[in-house]
Amino acid sequence: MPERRYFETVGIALGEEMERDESVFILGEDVGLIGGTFRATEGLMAEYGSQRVRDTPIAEAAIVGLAIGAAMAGMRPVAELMTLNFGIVAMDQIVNHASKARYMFGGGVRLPMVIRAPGGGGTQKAAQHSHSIESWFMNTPGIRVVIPSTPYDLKGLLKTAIRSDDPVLFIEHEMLYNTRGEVPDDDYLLPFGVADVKRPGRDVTIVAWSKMVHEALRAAEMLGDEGIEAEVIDPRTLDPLDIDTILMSVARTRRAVIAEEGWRNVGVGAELAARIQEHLFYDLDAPVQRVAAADVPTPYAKNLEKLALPDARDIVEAVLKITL
Amino acid sequence: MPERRYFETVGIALGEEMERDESVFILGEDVGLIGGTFRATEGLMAEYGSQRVRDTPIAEAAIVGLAIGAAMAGMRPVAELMTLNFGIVAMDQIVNHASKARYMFGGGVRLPMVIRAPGGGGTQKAAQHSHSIESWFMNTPGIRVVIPSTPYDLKGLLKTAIRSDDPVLFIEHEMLYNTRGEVPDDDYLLPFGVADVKRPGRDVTIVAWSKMVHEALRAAEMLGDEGIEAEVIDPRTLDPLDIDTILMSVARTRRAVIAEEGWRNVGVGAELAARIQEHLFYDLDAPVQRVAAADVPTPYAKNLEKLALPDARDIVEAVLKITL
Amino acid sequence: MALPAADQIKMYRTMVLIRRFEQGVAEAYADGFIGGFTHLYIGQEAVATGAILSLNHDDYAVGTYRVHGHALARGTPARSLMAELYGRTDGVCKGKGGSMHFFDAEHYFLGGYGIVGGHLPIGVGAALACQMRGEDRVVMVFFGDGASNQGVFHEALNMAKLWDLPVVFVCENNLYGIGTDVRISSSFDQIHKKAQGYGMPGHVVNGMDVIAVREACDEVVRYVRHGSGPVLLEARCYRYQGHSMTDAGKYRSVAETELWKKRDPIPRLAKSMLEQGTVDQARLDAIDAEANETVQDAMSFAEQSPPPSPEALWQDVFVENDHA
Amino acid sequence: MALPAADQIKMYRTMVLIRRFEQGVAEAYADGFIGGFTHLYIGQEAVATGAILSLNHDDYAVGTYRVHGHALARGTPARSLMAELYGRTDGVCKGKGGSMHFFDAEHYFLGGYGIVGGHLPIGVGAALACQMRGEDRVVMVFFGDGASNQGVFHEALNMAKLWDLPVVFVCENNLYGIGTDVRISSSFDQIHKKAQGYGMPGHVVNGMDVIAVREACDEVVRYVRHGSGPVLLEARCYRYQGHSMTDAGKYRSVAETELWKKRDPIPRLAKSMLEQGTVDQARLDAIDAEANETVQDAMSFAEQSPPPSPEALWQDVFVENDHA
Ligand SMILES: Cc1ncc(C[n+]2csc(CCOP(=O)(O)OP(=O)(O)O)c2C)c(N)n1
Ligand SMILES: Cc1ncc(C[n+]2csc(CCOP(=O)(O)OP(=O)(O)O)c2C)c(N)n1
Ligand SMILES: [Mg+2]
Ligand SMILES: [Mg+2]
Repeated sequence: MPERRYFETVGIALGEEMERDESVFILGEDVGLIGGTFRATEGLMAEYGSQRVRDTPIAEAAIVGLAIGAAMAGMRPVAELMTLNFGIVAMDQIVNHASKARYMFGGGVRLPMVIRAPGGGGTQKAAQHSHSIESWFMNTPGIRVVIPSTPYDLKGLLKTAIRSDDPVLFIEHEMLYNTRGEVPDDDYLLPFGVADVKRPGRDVTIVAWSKMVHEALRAAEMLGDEGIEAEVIDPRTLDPLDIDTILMSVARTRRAVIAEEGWRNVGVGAELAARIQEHLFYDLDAPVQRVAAADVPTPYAKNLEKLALPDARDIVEAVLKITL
Repeated sequence: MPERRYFETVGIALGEEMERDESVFILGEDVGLIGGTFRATEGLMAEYGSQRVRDTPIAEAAIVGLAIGAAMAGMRPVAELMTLNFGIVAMDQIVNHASKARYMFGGGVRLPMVIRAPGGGGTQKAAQHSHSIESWFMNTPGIRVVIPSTPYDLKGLLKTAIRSDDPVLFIEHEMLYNTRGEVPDDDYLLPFGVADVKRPGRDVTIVAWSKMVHEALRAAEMLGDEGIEAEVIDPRTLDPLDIDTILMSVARTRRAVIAEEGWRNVGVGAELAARIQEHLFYDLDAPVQRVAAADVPTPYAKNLEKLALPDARDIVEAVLKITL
Repeated sequence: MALPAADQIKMYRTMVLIRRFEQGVAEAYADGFIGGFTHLYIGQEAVATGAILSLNHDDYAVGTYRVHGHALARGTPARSLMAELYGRTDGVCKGKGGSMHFFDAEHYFLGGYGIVGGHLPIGVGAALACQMRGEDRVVMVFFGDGASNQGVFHEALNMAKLWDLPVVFVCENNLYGIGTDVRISSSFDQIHKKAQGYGMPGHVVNGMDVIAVREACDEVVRYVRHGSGPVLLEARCYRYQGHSMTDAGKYRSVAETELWKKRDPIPRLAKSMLEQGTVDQARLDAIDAEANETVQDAMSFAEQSPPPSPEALWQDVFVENDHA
Repeated sequence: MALPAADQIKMYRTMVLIRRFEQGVAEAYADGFIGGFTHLYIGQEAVATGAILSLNHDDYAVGTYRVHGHALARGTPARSLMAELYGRTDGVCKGKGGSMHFFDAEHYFLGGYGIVGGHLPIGVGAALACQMRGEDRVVMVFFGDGASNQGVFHEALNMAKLWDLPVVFVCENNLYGIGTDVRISSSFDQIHKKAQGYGMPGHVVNGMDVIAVREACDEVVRYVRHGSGPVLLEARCYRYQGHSMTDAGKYRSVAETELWKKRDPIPRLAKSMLEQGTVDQARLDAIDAEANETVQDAMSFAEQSPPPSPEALWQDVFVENDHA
């Protein structure tokens, strides 16, 4: 199987779907001529032309709004937000329009659209450019939230997203773009709502997604050295959420740590902790632990940013707290 | 003590603070000439003029942005979002500007500003007009989240908010505007981060805010009839959150129900449940229960809306689930 | 060349139907059959009628929350609309949308939306779909004077012109956004001239004269359909009632309202048709009686239509519905 | 009347300092001292210099993420700025903001912001504060050609003109927003003419000629300070480097870049001052040497400044800091 970088895989999945289906098209800032700030759409404009790979003005609300309208009229737009941070400018279109249209119109419309957005921190981009706000979208009914951690997952999930008849927010991680992984050349799809056990283990369950999966795997390595076998589960999609796989694992390990890059306060980890204690109250040997960002705007200084964002060592610490 | 309606109390608090401090001013859609859609600013323009009670165009991002700039330059703006739903249009200004400015500027600036916004559902305003999204703002570090349930709390908290040197999101509830309560004519302030025990009880702790406090109190009445004494705690401010009062209560009652009008999935209730199990893992007799809105866009039809939004009976049910 | 008699009569019939429908709505609202926000279109009938009747049956139209008239002009049966207002299963959105969220794919009506300005890019997106597929469809987007101050207005116009998309932007300038006079919300109240900032043609028309609106739209639609790019058309008009059913509209002088009522588009067209001998009074009376009957029928139909079943609560969130 | 010699020399000194500073930044970035997004101002020096030197010391200025030049022109010491870029305690924002978020209350510099267009209403808000207090201060807000397509641009201009606030909007039209040519992002690329849609005066100036910028701004600032309302000034200019340190700028032809480099504002002013006998070459060399020294000194100062202490992570979130 060929090795691919995460960013390349975006382009491969987009290209395959554009080839398959004429109604798929891309719009966003700098997606065309320069092939995307993170090179994710490189080469696509040359291949599919400037109609189907469309450079837009800097106007995120309209970018998402146009995607909604085009989807209503039967196209399959893939809108790129240059980063998720700028999705906040388009929040009304995402939450109040894309996510609600089908329901409020009594099922009278489909919105086969994808919003791709790189998120996350870790490269000193400071307060306005380091968001991990998947929790807001998971809170919002009506939009799928997909957040792959590997090139393999990315390809299969992005293709599923594009073929889905529902709006999908597809969150990539800026720090994963240069990571590599094996990616089949086949036309494979990965279903939404199916978690992936990235590492089996019996002593504790670590739930993590996006870049935190890699931190969790590093943590699991370190813990392995101390004789603690951690299971690492990557839900891959937060809406729909495969809670069953998580609960089955925790029912076995009796201990859970949720690791996310977003803020702790009302993060996705809160939801998982709440659900785990709801379902497995009598099976847990210890309180569910959360590893998350410090509840402060992300600082620029390298040392402070490192303190603000969670990493493998924080996960190890959290695990040790409930396994020792 | 005079009885006041919740909406009147807003105007009273605003008027007192405008009288005290020349730098306090109001801006928002229809706040002036027509005195606010919910009559909250009635009479203020007549009293303080159109400079200090300023009708704006329909442009929520700019309304909040102007408040930020005015606050930076030393004024104390109170921006009204006609409803919290429209705050979603201004999300970038609230989250990425108001909440982050002080931190990213290294403490070099103060933002003494208040954003007032009525939220909530219950009057068939359907999907785009029924939000309870306090969870997003609680997730965001750097902004205070205040959400009073009674006229008394409202007055004391709004005055504190206006005098605070930090940005405050002040969420009112549309269905509370016509409720009444005793409100002293004095110039009293209520501190942020101090929960109020709205009803003492020994068998179960119900945490609720805004309109849900009243549902919780109704539930407590019904439960009382069955011999269950529920304690109802109103945190009043979600940031800062008085977790101690909640934990102390739950440590006593050993059972907790969180009741919120927002969606369940990654709602504020998730955070509270997660924290309670973190701190009181060995003291709980049952899993923390959450009562919340169904995870669907709010429907218009009266019967469906009633099903979607939580009420006293849902709280009673949740309590019975863990007390029987 | 004068408009054919049949067209004039059709326009008359449409305007009268809208007027009677809205009167029926007011009644049903007072009787408690209709809830939520309900915005009447009385006074502005000439705009939706003249504009929409200039469209082909498969052109798209998109509206705001003040949308009853547009849906009727588009051809959605009064029964489906009234049932929607009553929150019933037979409503055009199965009772989930209510007054603000009519949507009717069958009649190429892409919805009513409650967020001021939020639908503008959606209309542009539908036009993008049409252009990309090489169809010669046009999209007509309605919005108010107030909406022209929202940021998305600017973004939508820019993108529409940038790509010369087939959009007709129809600004219904009824002089007020709720209680705010356009002169105190817009620094420049010649809204059609704002088109210049985008290199787009802008025109103004008397929105109380259905023939004028129709003739202007026939021309504009031809231009847009021809691929010459979008056009902004401002129709100066007036709503007779308050902003919504709960607004008495006291911010307007009686004299002003009376003045505009003298310009009522319905008697105006009646008079001109009578003068030209296009119809006689009996014919007009018959049209009126027929409209009344249609509305009465719609109201009894709506009343008899069942409310949505409880299961409907969880339906239509997604196409692939997997709510657990 | 020609600008006094002292003013010309001051402008020359400022431009040279900015140029040398940015060269130092590029070096330090390559050496790993600076991280995150770093946008250089080389090529555009005449705009910030000519514009800001036309302000009084206590007028406000607001900038974007490309903000080093503006802060230097405003008078913030190179040391504080360089230390900020290095993420150190002595930085103007204590190392928390980095390249995009300079803020210096002492020099009435209300910040650099990373969200394209997001700062525009903030500047307008500061102007509102000035007007309300009856001060005769003006606010100068800088933004790019790309930002003029964002919705808040429209909202900010409308409100500024509506209330005739003392704002000078300076659009630095450097022809590109990252890789997107202004002609493919704006349907109408005469940005200054967009002012007409708001009833506001708009002018264009050669942004490569500091004297022209200064003279235009002197006049505009006088007009605005006089209470005549806001003005939009478009300065046509060019950035020599890529968009940020990680962008090679390959979307522009070498010929184009070379053409613009021939218009370099620094030799242009040097030549004119030499011709007029305002300075001799030795004086210019001394200014250059001095600038070099200032930058070298700033770099060693920054390198020696300590990184923020770990406690700083939790500081400056709020004025009343109560993080538990
Ligand atoms: C983003 C947003 N802000 C505020 C509102 C509340 N609101 C509803 S209608 C309205 C006035 C709109 O005026 P206009 O665009 O002129 O339309 P009209 O009602 O006159 O038809 C306002 C402020 C809203 N629905 N959405
Ligand atoms: C809302 C938002 N969208 C996108 C970006 C990413 N971005 C940063 S700078 C930039 C280009 C801005 O161009 P322009 O306004 O012309 O300023 P210039 O960089 O040329 O100075 C973009 C798209 C952003 N920071 N914020
Ligand atoms: Mg209007
Ligand atoms: Mg530019």
